[in-house]
Amino acid sequence: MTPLLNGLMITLLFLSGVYLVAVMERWSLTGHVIWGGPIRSFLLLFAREEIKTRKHDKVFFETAPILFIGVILLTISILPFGRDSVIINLGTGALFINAALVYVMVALMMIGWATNGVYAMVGGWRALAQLIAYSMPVVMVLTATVMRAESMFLIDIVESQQSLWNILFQPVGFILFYISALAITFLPPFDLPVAKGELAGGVWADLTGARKLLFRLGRLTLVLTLSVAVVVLYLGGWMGPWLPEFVWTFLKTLVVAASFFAIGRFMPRIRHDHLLEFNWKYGVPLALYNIFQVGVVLLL
Amino acid sequence: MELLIAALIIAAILFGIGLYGALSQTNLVMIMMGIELMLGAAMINLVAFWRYLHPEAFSLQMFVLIAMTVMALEGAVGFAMATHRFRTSGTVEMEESAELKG
Amino acid sequence: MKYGARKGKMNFWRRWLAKVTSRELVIFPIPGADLLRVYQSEPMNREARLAESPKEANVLLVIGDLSVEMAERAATIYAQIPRPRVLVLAGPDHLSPLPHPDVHVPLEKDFLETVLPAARECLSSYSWTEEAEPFRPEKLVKEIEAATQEQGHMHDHHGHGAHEGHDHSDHGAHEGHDHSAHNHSDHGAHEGHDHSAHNHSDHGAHEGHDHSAHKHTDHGAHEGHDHSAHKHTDHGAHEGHDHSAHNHSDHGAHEGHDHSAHNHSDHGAHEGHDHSSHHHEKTEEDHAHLHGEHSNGGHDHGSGFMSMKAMTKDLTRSADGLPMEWSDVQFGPFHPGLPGGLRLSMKLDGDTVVKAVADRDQQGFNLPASITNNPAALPEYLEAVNPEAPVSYRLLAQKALVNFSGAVADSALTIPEAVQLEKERIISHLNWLAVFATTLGSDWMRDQSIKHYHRFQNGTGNSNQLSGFISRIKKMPYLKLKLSAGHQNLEVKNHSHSTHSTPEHSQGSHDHSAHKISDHGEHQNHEHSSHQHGKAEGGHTHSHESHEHSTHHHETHSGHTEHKSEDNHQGHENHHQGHGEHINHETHNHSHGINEAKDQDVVPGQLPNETTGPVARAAGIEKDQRLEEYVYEQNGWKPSTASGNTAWSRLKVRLDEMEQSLRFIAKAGDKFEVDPSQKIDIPSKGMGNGIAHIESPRGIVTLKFHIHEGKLAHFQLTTPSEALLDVIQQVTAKLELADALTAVASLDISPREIH
Amino acid sequence: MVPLTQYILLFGMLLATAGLVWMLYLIKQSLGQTLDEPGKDIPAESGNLAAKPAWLRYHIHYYGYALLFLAFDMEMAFMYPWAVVYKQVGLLALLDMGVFLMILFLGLIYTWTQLGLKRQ
Amino acid sequence: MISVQLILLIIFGLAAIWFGWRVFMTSSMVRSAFSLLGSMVAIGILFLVMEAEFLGVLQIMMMGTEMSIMAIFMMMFMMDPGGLGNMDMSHQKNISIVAGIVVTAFVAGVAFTTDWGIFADQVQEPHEQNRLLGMEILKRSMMIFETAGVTILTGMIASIAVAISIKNDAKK
Repeated sequence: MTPLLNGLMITLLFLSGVYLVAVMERWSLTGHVIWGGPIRSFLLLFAREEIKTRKHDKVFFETAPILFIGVILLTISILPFGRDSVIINLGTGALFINAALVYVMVALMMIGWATNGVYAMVGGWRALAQLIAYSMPVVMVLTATVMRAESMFLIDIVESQQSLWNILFQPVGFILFYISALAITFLPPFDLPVAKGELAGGVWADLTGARKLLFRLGRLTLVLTLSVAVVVLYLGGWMGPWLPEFVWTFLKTLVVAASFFAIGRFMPRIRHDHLLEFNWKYGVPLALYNIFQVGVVLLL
Repeated sequence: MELLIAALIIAAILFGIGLYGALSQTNLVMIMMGIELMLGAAMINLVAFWRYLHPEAFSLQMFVLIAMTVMALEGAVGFAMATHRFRTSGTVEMEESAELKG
Repeated sequence: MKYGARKGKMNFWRRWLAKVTSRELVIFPIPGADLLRVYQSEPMNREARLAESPKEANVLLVIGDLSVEMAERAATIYAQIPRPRVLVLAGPDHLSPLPHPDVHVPLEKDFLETVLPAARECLSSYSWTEEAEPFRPEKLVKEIEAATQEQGHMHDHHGHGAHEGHDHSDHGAHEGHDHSAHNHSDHGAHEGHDHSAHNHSDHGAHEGHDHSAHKHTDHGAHEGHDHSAHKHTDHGAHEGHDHSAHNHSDHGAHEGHDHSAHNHSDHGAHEGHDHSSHHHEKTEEDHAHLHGEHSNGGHDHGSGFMSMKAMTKDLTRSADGLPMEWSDVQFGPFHPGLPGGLRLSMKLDGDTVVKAVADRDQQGFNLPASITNNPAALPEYLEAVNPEAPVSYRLLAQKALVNFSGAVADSALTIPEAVQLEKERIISHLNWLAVFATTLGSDWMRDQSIKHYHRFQNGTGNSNQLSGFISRIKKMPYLKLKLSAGHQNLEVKNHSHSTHSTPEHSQGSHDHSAHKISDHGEHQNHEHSSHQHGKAEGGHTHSHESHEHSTHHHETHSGHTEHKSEDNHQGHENHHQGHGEHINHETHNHSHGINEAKDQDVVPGQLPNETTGPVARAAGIEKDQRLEEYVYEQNGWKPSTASGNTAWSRLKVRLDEMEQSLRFIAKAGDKFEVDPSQKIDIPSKGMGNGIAHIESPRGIVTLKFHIHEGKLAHFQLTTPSEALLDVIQQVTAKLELADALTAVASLDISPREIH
Repeated sequence: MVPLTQYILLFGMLLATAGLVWMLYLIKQSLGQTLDEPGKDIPAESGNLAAKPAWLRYHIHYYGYALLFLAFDMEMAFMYPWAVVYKQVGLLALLDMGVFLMILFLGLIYTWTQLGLKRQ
Repeated sequence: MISVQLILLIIFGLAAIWFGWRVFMTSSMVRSAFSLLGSMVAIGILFLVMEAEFLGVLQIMMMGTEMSIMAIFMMMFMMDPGGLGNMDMSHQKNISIVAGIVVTAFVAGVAFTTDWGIFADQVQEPHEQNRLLGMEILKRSMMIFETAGVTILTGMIASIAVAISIKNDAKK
């Protein structure tokens, strides 16, 4: 298969994936499945006026949306959709995922500060709390997958699950990573920075027009990215009988994304002090245990 | 060769800026920023030496890791001190704390 | 669409865009989604959805008539909505300062059906017009100008911190002046100079000036920010009013005291406020003394170097000992997570609530002349003004009229009425649950409760499905843990409550304040106390007419007691008017005054006596008007209570009550036919009192009136929501912001009930 | 693909994103300018006119976690290279990292006992 | 390849320097914290340019969180964190500038004058580097690594013991 066709295929799958995720998000918010909904709401945002709040921090106000969507695109560009269909196969892919996704929260903080509104600022600092909470467990469970693959190439990590998927090989790690993935995408129940009922939109409360549109798109892409990451790291990536590799990755990704939204719909929002507390009191020890368990099993 | 020189020059300038900051700022947190810049400059030097002089000596990379650790710890302890000072004397300005003692 | 369209002419691409996007209506309902739901008969259809912030909406939907302040806030919201936007008024055809509506419909059931197509039409055809004009109501412009010049003020003070000494001296010069409204501005200015880089104090400066500017022009001036001085007077006045209405005038005065004490203990950090209090009541030597200490303060950082210690030495210490500024944040009136129209002004220490006050609009409850002349129309009137609980209020009025006319022996509930009440209880609780679920962030819970709400509203409710839903909520993961916040800070409350009963407890409230303020908190306390007297005076002078109200009330009370002779009603009556007097403790078993006297330390101890309804029952107080009703007694009805006084217990009590009501209805059967308008003939001459209590979904509503020559002479309506406003401070203090909002939402306060 | 090319590619993607965003803004210009009105530029505070800027001293209540995180974070700097060679080295690696992590875990325990793991 | 590397080195070096300069030039605290973040990220990219991939990515990642935390501490401890009234909070400017320039000149001079010996133009692939670094950690500098662990522990204990107030503990 030629690389050109590859690229085309990846792009198409990627775009349709984003659209489907948008439909799912609308479902999780309103309970309706509206196929045309995302297009309309994006166009609506596009047709609105751009409002810049008074005394806003111009630099952050302009850079934050670009940073947000940019790092997410970087992340998805290093994730393998198939054995030979990865845009950039980075030697430290497993680490790079973290490094890029840290800046999602940084961008949220920047925009929350930039708009100079109280709700937005509280949301921004909540975003940092979320970052502090989830990043430690994420890093540790990723280490465990790297231990098994003996390499930070994401392709190698997928290959290492040839015999047994990581979800079965290290279930604790999977659970931790799954929860942290929800926290990274700040979907409900972890939507602290953009809480509707508490902060009336939080960091997004004062964004209109194109910038809001960028954040919405970036968020959807982020959900897709994290779903792919879960698939690659724990659900054996493209592995599966009969169907071509793309399709397997794609289907698994959609399932994971749907599960994200389902959980968000049925759970009350978590409190950020609880989030911190649970992650540090239970998440970190569990992640340590996970590493130990994987290490022992690997030595046997 | 000019690569190494370029890296070292950059590091030197950053170090100078960091030093300026550390000396000129009256505020504990800003002083820490200066220190972090200096540490960053040092790390550039280390990586440059590793890359252009001894690519086989990974103790240099190890050294960079240690430098990073120092940076993080400096951050932690520094912030802790700032918190303490702010709680006791209501300020993180170095000068005022001096005048407090006097 | 003059004020709603974007400027420019329609070209092809714009027309297409407008046509496509007009299919997506994002509605910002005012005062809130809960009131909107009352007028809907089915969930929001799939092409319209509710906005979370005005920046996201494109339709502003105003439901019913608004008070002046509310209308101004609505105008702010309208100004913040990005164009193209549509303004829809349901009910009034014009609301200043809002512009002329693009769509206007009468306020009736299902008005949304007609609104949506109209709004869509507006958007699709008028999104861009040439005659678009900026919307600039002068009220908004004025406030913004004031704010901007405040900013200027702040700037030049950052510039050079050296001249504080001077400012103090001329502050001293100012003190010769009289202590009138002018004094506010003076105190403000002084404050502004005192901590120059201190945003609060600059705020103070602005308000002082702003207040003195606006006070005489229009009385809507002091909304949008809370200037401590006004707040005290308002509070003093209002509390005085409130409690003299309970014919305990001196008791009301005490209320005034310790409320001002509260505000001060929280403001104690910013010395500026205390100075202002001195300007009000203290004599010259106090001024001199204060002036002295301040010029010292001016000296030691007169070094030209911007001293940060000078900023922080006056700030309050938080729980972890860091001196922090408190930011004033407003939640509501139009907040998606709160009942529509409820306005919380919070003092936040970071994201922890220091103080939360819900403001009541002061205009009071005045009946139109048509009603006072014709009391028989009272039921329909009350039914109309409380769209959320129409049945309770209609029944209330009818009972009171019956009680007055004495036509029927006793005004107990009949079974059909009780069934109606229980149905309304279910509906109201479901509507509350929808708001609460929005605050919690569980979309599934919200949608389900809305679905059931509409079903029961239309009489097609399925009790099995509802109880299934309820049990699923009770089993929801993490919910209990999330909602159980607020246990840790109960003991703080006990003082501040016990001040309600006896005067000397005001000391208690002081220590309670003292540990909040920093080291020099104690010597401020004296100033507080002397200060409060002044405030209390203010409260009295403010509440003159309320005094004669109360005298009125005395005679009505006596008249009533000889008029009616049933003991339990009598006891209940006492219990509800004069709380703190001790008769009711003996006569009335269910008065929680007993529980309170027995065990001070338990949770009920901190609820004020007036609290009724689910909130009281959630604190373990078995207080329910239905216990008095024969209908409930006969099928062995017991009020469902919970312990803990947390949001979780409130949720649990309401869920239990819904199931209880389902059972009650199932037992009684709902095959009854009651005509809502049973005519009660009012004798055109002779005087007498009517009184009735109804357990409405939110708690016990009490109606008392005095009819003289067929006219309504004195009319007093006591609603549960008014009592709940005092609970807010207690359930939110020291909580994290999200928990505080959840707690307030769990109280189910209806702003339509607050007069 | 040479590593350097990969990095250039990644950076190029960032630039491309910025370019696309800029083009989006450009297209949006075709829909007309923002009409400036009083109050429109003021952050939404549920109907109240938030005249003051929100940039006040803000009390962060989770700095205990933040401090712990700063120190704890460094652990993975050593962990990733270790994980790569783990199988190769075997038991020794397990013991080394075990000791290392135990040391760090002590720090976590200490913070826990000092009530650092709660809202301050 | 060399020339490309040189260009990138200079570009991002200048970026790092500019951000580093902004740190002390702005009066908005959060801005200066995030400028420092920019400078650190630029340094990380410099690492990448110098083909130390692991270190570069690590640097970018660590600094993201660390500088954000720095931002919140700025928010807590500075008056006027928004920098609306632009006050300047520095002293002994001239001395500091002189010191900075002198040191820079000295180090640069050293860089120019020293004979750096033979110049290596090839390094291993990133994944190979990771492996070698791991070996280094586990073999030669194992003690260093453990010592780092102890140091981190000390740092944790010190910072927590200093920062968490005793009064607070007593009350709770």
